[in-house]
Amino acid sequence: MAEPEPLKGGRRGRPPWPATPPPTPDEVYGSLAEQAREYPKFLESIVHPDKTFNKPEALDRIRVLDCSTGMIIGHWASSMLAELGAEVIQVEPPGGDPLRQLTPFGRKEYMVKDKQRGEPVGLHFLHEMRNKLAVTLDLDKKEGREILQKLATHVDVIIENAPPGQWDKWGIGYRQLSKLNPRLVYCWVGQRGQWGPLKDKPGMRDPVAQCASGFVHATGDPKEFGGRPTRSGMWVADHVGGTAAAMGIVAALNHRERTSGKGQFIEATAAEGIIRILDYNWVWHGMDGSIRPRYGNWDLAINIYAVNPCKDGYMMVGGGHDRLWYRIWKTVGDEVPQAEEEIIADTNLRNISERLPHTRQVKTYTLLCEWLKDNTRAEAERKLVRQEVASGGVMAIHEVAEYPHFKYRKQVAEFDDQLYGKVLVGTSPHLAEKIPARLKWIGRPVGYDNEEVYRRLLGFTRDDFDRLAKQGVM
Amino acid sequence: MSESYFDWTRKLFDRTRIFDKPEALRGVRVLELTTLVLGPSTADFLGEFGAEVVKVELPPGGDTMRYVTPEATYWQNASLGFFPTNHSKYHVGIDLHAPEGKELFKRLAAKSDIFVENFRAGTLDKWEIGYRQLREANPRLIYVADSGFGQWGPFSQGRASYDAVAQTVSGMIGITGFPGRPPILCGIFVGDWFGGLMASTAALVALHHRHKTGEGQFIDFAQSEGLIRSLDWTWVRHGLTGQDRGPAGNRDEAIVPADFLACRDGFVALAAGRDEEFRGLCAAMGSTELAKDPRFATLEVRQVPANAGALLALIRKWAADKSRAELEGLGEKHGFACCRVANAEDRYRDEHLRERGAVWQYDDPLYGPMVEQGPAPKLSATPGRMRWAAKPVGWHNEEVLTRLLGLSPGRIKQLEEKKVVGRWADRPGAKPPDQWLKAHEQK
Amino acid sequence: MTDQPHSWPRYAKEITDPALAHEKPEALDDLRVLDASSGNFAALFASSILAEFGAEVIRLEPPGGDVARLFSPQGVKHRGTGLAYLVEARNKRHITLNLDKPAGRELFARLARHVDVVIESAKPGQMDAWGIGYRRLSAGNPRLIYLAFSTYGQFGPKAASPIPDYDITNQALSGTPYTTGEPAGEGGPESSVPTKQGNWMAWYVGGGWGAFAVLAALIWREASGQGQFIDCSPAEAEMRFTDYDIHWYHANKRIRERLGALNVSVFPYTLIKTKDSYSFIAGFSDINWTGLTNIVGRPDLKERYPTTKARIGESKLLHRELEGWAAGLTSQEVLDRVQDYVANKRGPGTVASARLNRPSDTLGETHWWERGVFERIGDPDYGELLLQAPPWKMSRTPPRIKWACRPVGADNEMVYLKYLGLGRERLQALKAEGVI
Amino acid sequence: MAARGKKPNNQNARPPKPVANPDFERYCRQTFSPASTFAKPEVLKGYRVLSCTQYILGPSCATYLGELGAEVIKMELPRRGEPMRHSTPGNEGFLYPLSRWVPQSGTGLGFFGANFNEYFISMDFHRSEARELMYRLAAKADVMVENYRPGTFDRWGIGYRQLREINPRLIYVWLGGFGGWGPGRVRASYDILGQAQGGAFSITGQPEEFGGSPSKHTIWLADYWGGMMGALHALSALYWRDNVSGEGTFIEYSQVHGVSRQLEYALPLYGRQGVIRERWGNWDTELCVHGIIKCGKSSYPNSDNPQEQEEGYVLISAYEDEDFARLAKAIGQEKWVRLYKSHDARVSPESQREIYPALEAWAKDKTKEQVAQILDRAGIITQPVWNAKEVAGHPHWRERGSIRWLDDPTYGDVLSQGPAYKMSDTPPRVKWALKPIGADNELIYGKLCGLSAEELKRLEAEEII
Amino acid sequence: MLLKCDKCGVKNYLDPYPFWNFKGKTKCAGCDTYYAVEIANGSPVRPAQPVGGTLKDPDLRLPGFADTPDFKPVTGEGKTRPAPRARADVYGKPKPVVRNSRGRLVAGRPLKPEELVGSRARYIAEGKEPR
Repeated sequence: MAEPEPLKGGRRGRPPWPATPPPTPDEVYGSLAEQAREYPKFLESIVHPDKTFNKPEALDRIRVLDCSTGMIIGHWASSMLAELGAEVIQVEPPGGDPLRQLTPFGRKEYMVKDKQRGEPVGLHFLHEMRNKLAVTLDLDKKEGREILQKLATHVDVIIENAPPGQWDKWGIGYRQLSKLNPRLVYCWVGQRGQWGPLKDKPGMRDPVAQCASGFVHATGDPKEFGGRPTRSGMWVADHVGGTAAAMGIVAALNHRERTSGKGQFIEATAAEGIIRILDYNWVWHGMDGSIRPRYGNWDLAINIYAVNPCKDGYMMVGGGHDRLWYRIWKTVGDEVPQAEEEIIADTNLRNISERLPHTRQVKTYTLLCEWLKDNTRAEAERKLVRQEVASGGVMAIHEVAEYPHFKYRKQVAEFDDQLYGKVLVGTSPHLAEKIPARLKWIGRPVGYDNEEVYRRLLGFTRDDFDRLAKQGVM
Repeated sequence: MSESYFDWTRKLFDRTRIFDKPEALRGVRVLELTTLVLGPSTADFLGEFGAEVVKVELPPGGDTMRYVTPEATYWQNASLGFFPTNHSKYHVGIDLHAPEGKELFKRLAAKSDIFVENFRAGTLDKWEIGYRQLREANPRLIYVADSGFGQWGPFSQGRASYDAVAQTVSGMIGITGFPGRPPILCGIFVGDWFGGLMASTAALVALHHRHKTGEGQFIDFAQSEGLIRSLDWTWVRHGLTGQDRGPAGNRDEAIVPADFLACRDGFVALAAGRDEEFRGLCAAMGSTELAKDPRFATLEVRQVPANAGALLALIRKWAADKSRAELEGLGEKHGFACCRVANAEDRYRDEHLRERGAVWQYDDPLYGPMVEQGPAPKLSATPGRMRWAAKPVGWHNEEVLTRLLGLSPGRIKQLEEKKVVGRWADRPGAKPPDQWLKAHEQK
Repeated sequence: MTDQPHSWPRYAKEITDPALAHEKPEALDDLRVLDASSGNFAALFASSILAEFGAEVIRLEPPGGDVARLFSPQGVKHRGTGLAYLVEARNKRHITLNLDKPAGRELFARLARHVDVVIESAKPGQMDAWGIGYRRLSAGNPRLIYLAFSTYGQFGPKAASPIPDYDITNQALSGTPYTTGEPAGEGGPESSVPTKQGNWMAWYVGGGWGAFAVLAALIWREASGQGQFIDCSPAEAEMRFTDYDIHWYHANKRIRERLGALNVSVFPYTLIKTKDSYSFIAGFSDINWTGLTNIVGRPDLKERYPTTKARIGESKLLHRELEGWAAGLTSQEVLDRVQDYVANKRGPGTVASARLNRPSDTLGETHWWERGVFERIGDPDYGELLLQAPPWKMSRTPPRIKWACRPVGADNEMVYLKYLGLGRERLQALKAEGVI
Repeated sequence: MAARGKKPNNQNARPPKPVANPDFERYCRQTFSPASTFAKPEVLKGYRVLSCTQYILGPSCATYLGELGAEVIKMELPRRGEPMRHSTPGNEGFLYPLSRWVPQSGTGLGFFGANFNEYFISMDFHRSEARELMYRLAAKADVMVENYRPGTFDRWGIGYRQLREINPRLIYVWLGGFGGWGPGRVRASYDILGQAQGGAFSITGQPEEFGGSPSKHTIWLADYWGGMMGALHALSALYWRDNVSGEGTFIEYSQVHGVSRQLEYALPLYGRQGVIRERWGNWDTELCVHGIIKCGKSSYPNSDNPQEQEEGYVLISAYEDEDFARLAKAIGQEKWVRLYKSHDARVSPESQREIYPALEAWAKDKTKEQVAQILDRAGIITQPVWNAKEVAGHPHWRERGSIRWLDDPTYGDVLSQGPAYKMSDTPPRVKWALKPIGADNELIYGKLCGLSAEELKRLEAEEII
Repeated sequence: MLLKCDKCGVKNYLDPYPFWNFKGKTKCAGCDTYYAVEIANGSPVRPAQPVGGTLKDPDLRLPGFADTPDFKPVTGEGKTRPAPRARADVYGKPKPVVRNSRGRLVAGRPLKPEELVGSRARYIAEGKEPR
């Protein structure tokens, strides 16, 4: 397998992506015996993304009105639904969602423009605008809210993130809209919740939730290594909470169709998403008052299972159970026999759970690094994979973008958009035989679909559009 | 796919296998309280595709249509006009003026999915069996109110309507027939029939919505509005150019050539709108120059009135000495449309229509062999069908009242004595054939 | 009466007013329809009905547009499109695709996997021969409902007849024109002939039946999960409406003939000449005949012709009597007298009357405008158009017009991208190849 | 900290008394009250999920469905069970069942959280007799979740190709590292490998210039969140099956693919500009001020817990012009308003390198609570970085049932997280935490496969179950 | 890096994150000998040299762990760096937890029947079913 080419021409300047073409099926399977080729070929025949558009969509009949603004959690939830086939109408205030203006370090040159209007939009927002229709509506105005009420009868799902109780006060909360449309699934999203003591604490963007859920405290190098609490580089709590919201929405739709015929009220928060998946934090604390410490790139509960430095970067090696443990040391022993001998001879490391205390992990990884320091990521991986050990280097973004496996699977792919031209994106991981997710378009400029949506759903005439534009409602 | 297409379709739609297949609307119950054609046909179309239709009539006379029959001739004591709109229904006679009758009726409505009525607007509301009341009894009910002018609006109150009223007010008569001649009525009750179709379509839409939400609804359908909808480009042209549309005889103003032609043994209709079809027609006429004539070369120039007139005159002349069959054959050969103007006999004897079930023959237990127009669209998996012919007033009283409402024979008898439930009057149109009556008197 | 708070008309208006339609949900918004018909207003009306109720109808035309866009009186065009098409393109998306090319057929098959209903009007067997008929499409999408229009249908001895489907031929076959028009001898040889309806009645009836059948199939699919093939002949569709023609021939071997403005079963149910125009008048049942003779002031007629049979036998004579009465009255006066009698219950019987309307007269009546029967649409592509609105008033899921028409191929980008994932470059290539 | 020492048990508390026309918060409390969860129906009641999973990715996917009421049957290899049972932080915490399994087997805390509400049976998939049992179970199941290496189950005759023949309505969810096809398909994967190769590592952690290294997300993010993605897709497939098609499907979820989907602007930026997104520590690349700073003082200097002795950290968010001006004023840096006139001026790397150290210098003599208090008063968004104890004890999370005491029938009184989202009518719920290996063999095999006690005994003796 | 003390034979583990690139002092946990070390990319730039020093030296970094040639751990205050700890008393061994932090029964270690007073589990453990 070809190694990713080191990037040429410095850090700027348009790289010709892909630097190397994706491998052909022949290169991937050509050297395999017929038998070994058969199962992956079968999988490819049923889930390959090239066949996606011959297949139906799971949520094809669902219409979603995403009224969340300024917060990725709502956009993420509706992205998930849009990828799975729902018709998502993204409602933005006139002038557009403030997230449209976000661009790394404020660099306007990183924004992209659509071909029709030349309106710049930040890549972060664009990445989560996929498959959505863009309409504008000013909910601060009474007329806007009246229009929203009318839209509510036409949709299956509404997502909003206004301050707690705001919509209720406006007369467009779940209590009121569910009277107009009892089938409505109404989902509120936010960082910390719309009820409870913290409900009125401001702060709508991650990492608020990362800090409030215990995630930041437990991430990063321990103080003993010279580290400090660390946030995720991504707005990860929004991603987790948004996925949870999407799950709740689809569950509510299932309930509606199968049982009740009625929608319901859902609340999903970024912090609670993280709290839910913070594995054993809470049970551990409940047992004896333990507070989970940071443990850097090592794992408190599994050894070997860590990322450590190596010759050209950082290398993940993992082997949770005995079989892999000994295979790893055998690999190490081929080049650094004393490290293997040291491990094999130490009776304290015979049993899985006895390898877990911190002192043993120090010993393990110090010895492992005696080997890693002379191996690059690729060399180490090649040697370990030969032993079926899960391992791999930490990849930088260009390596992710150029990794042959990802290119072959179209996990990273360039999408040729009608409006925005070619954009490199992370595609949806929802592959399936019959109802795969898909990317239909990358995004739309502000209010691009006003005409389409309002005319189709509410029968607006040109007079209506003129009037509402004049009033600044859209 | 070695099987030829027409072998495959013949098997797929095989008329002899229709009753082996399920019905699309099985399980849907339609309650109707209607007379004449508009309302009964609404329910009839649903019944054709499998719904169970319960027709409530006021005993002993029943539906007015029981007395509309050509030249006032009855056949086995039945009106021929009553058959086409009343297939496979259950006929129940209930006097709705009696409080107990209303009660029975409401109980039937509570068990129904669709209710059809065509009284004048507000009548049933006044009788307290209208939408406002039935909705209470059955929130899932789909209520279809057929009428001439709708349930509201200036003409809706107190104005009676028939099919021909709709033809008259909609403008349809105004665009039919020959300029300068007295207006004519359409030979069939087209406003009623088309209205029945539109109303039953809306009922199906509402049924689909109910499947999703569980909610019934109210449908206000006015037959004249149905005809207005069908007048193709009449209105849009008026809106754009202010031109009024008048009668244009038999020629089509938008498709040229398209006209009725008198030929040796009757009339045919001929059309060749697309240019390749027109070239086919020219070939059939043996005139290649015609196809090249700049006045006729494209549809757009043929549409110019002067060109159209000249062209149709040539075609009429050409067709006059040919037979209908000859012209139909030329159409098939050269790829333009040509069909005879058919009368009842033509259709009755047509093999093609028989095989398709468009002319439908069956054996009714009461009236013997029947031949009628069959279901219009042919569905491969759930074909429509005629199961039995219309029956005398109150024919299914016991069956319906017992099966649906659980009334005992004694209770039915009691109601009959109170004249709440009733059967046919002793007059043609309402009563069973004499033969049947005789057989049952002997018993 | 209309405005009393609890009056029926007021209530009925409140729940069904089409002015509020856009605030209510659509019944068929979960339905997707591919209308691939060509030059056929039966198919177009069928998909219009579905579109009015909220289905997403994708209208497929050959590159350059469908011939239906050319069917227009005297060749009049409005922004490049014929008038008739402007009426039946409502709420539809418009894409182009060349089915003459294999690549086009391939795309068609792929599109058909994403829709619930396919509508076509090709000559029977044509789509099948192209590999995009029901046989092939249903294999990939067993839930597909496939509706095909053609004059002689998809099976039967004449089904293979390669004639195109037209309204006029469908009308002729249905039997309606044979019974419509002046009897031979009453007018000149030009006009006393079988007469067709001025509008495309057979196409409209055929389209209505097609939509009805699709909905029935949809309801069946909800139960079974299976789609089906629907064969709809507009000729047979209108034939279903020909009253008792067949029954009469079956019972008495009588062929129903033309009677002008009279009816063969009842009298009076007729048009009469008035001072200014014509009026329709009906009062044919015995009790209504009593009412009519009261209005006309001729109780003697009731005495002389007490039964339907007697009235039909002398219908020409009675027709003249009625015209004699009406000769001094305008049509409006006829109507007023009838309404005065009926509404104020001045005697037994219900009589119906109506003034004969030219289309412009119909447009002049406020009743239709109040009920939203006509709509002036501000269409984004075609400007202001006067259109007939959907004819139904419904309390929960009313139909509606969202837009009138779209130019040829206007939705190519959106539809192909959304359903087939074809990006800009691929579309351009297909366009260059003449596929779309 | 208001919550210290007070630990209400909300799962058993009574729901708030409904009042007419409640204000919005009261309405929400009534609607979402964790105490009334069990009085409401479950969405997936009547659905059956088979879970042949290990580690976290697969098990969590199944458990999310279990939270919604599906009957999840988890199958493990007899005796040892799945590896996560042996995984626990520092080898310190194990759960031993208060039941007849005393005292043989303990379960590591790592197993907790990914196996709620499940039924545990054991089965040795390799054996042909087990295959027959699997077929019988699959015939009655709606969803199968599996995360063995691609093709393993196929080889054993219990993969999608075999099970779809038995049950065409089955939704078969395979989750794993790199997917079952493509050049990298043979690679096994774990959570942190997913994070490393998907790109999440390289953009998380302190930047090189501050001596930091790429960092992992402390949770098994790619696993727990990946499971959520799998469950979302499975739910959508159920929706499609039950309302549209009647057909099952095969779902493939690659956790590396999932992580690369999360990279925000990183990929488009690389594709357009060739710019490689890198780590930016506790600050934000797109907003400023919007970062976490160190406060000089610990909030609990007298605690004996080293986690509490550490200095505090706090998030300060003031990226809007007005907020930024107030912040500048609050910390006595009024000149900032002049220096950084626009957001663009603030968010540049150079400005960030000046602003945040200045903030930290200002906070040097304060605890995180003091910083938060001062800035809250100035109307600036703050959020102290809370440790597990602060979060677990906070009344907000307790009242909302996000963290609650769970009276587990097998393991006693344990503190547990609640479901990730709240639903008014059909709330997801945690019924029990976990059970020992094979705890439900009798129940499930008896109910679904009709095995008699004797057959069970025999199969157990032969170590098939 | 593994630093084996020439004087006492104790193996000092200079774990990768703190020591990957490091120039300063460390100290043998066995005999308290101070070493000057310089490590670049995990490899010693030059062999470790014994030097003088005190615990207060600013450039002193203690090893993460140390053990004797026969694998006895050598740790403790001033010997090795403390572990990241979840609570004050951490041993790396299963903890005997019977009551949780709010005093209710939870099973953190194998329980003896007498510890299950009044519980359903106790009856089960004794082979009796409670009535």
